[in-house]
Amino acid sequence: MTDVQLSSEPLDISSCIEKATDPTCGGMNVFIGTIRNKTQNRKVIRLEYESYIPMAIKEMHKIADDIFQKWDVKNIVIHHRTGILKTGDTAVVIVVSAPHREAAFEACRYAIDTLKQTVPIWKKEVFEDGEVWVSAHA
Amino acid sequence: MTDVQLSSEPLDISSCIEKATDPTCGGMNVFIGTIRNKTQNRKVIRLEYESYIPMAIKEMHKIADDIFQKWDVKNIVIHHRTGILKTGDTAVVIVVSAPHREAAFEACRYAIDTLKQTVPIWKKEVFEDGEVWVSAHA
Amino acid sequence: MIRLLAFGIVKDFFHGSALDIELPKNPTVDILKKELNSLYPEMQKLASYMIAVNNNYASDGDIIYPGDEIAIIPPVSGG
Amino acid sequence: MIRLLAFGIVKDFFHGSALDIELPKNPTVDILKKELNSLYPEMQKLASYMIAVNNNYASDGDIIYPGDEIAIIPPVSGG
Repeated sequence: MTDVQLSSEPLDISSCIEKATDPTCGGMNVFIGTIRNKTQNRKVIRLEYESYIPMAIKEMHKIADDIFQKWDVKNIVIHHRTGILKTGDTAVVIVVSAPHREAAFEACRYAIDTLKQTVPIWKKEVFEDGEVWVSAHA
Repeated sequence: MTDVQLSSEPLDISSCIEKATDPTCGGMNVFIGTIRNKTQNRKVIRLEYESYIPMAIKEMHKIADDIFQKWDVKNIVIHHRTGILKTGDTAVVIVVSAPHREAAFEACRYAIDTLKQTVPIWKKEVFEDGEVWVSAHA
Repeated sequence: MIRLLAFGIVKDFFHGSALDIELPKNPTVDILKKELNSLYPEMQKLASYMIAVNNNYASDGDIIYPGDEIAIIPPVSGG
Repeated sequence: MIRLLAFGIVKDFFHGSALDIELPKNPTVDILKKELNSLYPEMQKLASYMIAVNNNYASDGDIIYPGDEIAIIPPVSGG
């Protein structure tokens, strides 16, 4: 089962976990990405996430399809937030359930690593004294 | 922060996650171990978990201490269930939060792998036609 | 005339979320990128950028046909 | 007289959760294991087992003193 969502509403971690719960799965791995209060010692006031929605959904499905090819995994949930986020807000939740834990760990790690490389989502960090599109410049 | 518990009551995943939530942490990794409906194609009716409680608590704290030595991790929650569990019940929840996700993933994986090797908890699988203490014999 | 969708920092370069530019008929992605780099020299200061055609990452040699949805994808930073 | 706490499959061997056995004064863990293997040959069919002294895994050469809490730890299977 694959469940992929972009949402401007707060993410519901419990619901993501519930969706991936499966009696054939002994191991579930969850990654939760949260807004930190600091980046390189500058205080973050807020982050603004935007996305190229149809392509982002497509790329997230590609990640899930790749995982099903590579690992014995049963369920993949990827929910990503958009809009204005503050310290402590959850930006992304990824849940992978599998018969055995090794696959769940490896696939979940692959999912977040790949999401950060391929899914068209951008964040702007807003500081007290300026703002920057993350990773835009080398 | 370390929070280690053995519990005969159902584990509360959301509460484990909440305990490890921290504004200095950008990444949180969660492992949830659940009772599968089958082991090597035999249908599991129930599992019975027992523990040598004071030593189990001590060994779980050792795991957390080792993690703090090895990785830049801020919070570790390890809750393990005891008593009679059925298919779909959660046997263990491990949550690790860290400034960066790599440490959270690696430490969480280390925690469950080590727990399965060192923490004095035993499970007996009860099938329709018999029962077995898991891993007792080579 | 080709409509380019802009995201992230590219919206700042374009002063908007879309831009129409003139290109030869059925250009390759490479031709589009060269034109873009010349119109918006800031593009070359990005760590990298990709072109998406119809919601897929495109290669330099891919041809752009009328009606394709074209987007400029600066370095992504989700998560 | 030393009291041994039993867990998991060892409770089945001992027919109970504790066992008192006679051993020379201040024995090593190794001496305890030999006595145990001889009294309960099933112990040798385990994949392995450890002795815990005062809630810590003990080595063969460790000495057991009066009042120590001794537990027999068959292969663990938590998680």
